[in-house]
Amino acid sequence: MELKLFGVAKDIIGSNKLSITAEDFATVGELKQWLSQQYPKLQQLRSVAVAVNSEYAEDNQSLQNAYEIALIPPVSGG
Amino acid sequence: MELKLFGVAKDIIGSNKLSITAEDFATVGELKQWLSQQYPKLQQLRSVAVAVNSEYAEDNQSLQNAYEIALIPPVSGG
Amino acid sequence: MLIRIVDNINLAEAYQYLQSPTSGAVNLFVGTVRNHSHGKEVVKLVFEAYEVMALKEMHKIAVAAQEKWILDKIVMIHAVGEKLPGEAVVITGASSVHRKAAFEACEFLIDELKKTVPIWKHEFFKDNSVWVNAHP
Amino acid sequence: MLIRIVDNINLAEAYQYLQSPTSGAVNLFVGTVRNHSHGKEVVKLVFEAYEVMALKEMHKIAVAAQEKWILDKIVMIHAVGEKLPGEAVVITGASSVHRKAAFEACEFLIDELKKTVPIWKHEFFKDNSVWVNAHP
Repeated sequence: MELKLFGVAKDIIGSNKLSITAEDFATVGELKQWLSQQYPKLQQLRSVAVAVNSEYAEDNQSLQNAYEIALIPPVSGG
Repeated sequence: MELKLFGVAKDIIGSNKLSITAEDFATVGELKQWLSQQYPKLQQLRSVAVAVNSEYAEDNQSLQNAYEIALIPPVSGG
Repeated sequence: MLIRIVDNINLAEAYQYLQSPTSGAVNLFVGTVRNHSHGKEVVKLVFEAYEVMALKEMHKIAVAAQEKWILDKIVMIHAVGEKLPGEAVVITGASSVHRKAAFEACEFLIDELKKTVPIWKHEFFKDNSVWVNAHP
Repeated sequence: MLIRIVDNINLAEAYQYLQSPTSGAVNLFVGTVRNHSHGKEVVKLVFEAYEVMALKEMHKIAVAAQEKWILDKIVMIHAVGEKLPGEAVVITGASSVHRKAAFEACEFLIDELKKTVPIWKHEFFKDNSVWVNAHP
């Protein structure tokens, strides 16, 4: 499955997407933990959220039924 | 001298101007008093102000040096 | 500041004037003719202005806004003559570095305009007409 | 409601949508590119959106505004891509019978948009660039 990357997260990880195996992670929180270990610069951000199926997801949310996952660094629209 | 009339005051007095002799009135207040006697319907308005030289004038203001006088019924722009 | 009494409101002109590379925020208020007032169908409005004084009073309001907020530019434009439901009758607007000042100033401009600027609204219904606000 | 991610902001289109004969008030906010930020000269901004999610989040904000105020229409339009100083990047707007609701709703729309909508601003100076807000 593809993890969509935007903004500064795209720069840190060096691509606009990352292949992940959703089954490797029970929850959103586990995915976030793994990402911040793989890409320590993510820890320097003001915040990192995950969107599952294009909705903000809580850390305890499952990744089962996820068909679209995205990493959401601090937004700065407007 | 010409007293300029607008809005409902124009309708009450029946013209868009009225000839007055500014010297007959020591102050704005005296002019207002005379007008409300001549045109009692003016008394039914929410307010009536006078502008001297296109500035709002207080009742105690003199009409000497007035080159333009207007009656200002309640405004309703916007 | 752009302060005008016009026959027809032009939103694009107001925005062009307000927009500037030093501003990050533009707020625009447009007052339009409603098709209903006090439960009755409005056919048209006719606006009349004591133009020389209205421009002076609008100028005073704009200066007061500049004293209260740090603004780039200010617009106050009021239409006169006959206006039909849906048509624009007034624009106020302000531009500033940050948005809070633009919002607050724009609202101040229209609030004050309604209080002091010598412009009168004649509201026409199917069977009668009234000078708005004239009577208590 | 008119909710869009676009390449170029069109103020006239936003106003046309908001204006209606049942409304007496239209408030429009336009966010524009400033030529300075943090004391440095801004060369350009580049906006990036997670479009499907951004539209959903804008829709939620518009619905929340409709629950808080009685509004006729709501507009939220955000641009993506490269924008130069002076250019418009976002419009929010609301129309209502009376002006207070239009002002309050329009400000709510832009305040909330900045908090939750997944859009990112890449600010380019002469010698470097930053993703706005990214770091504490």
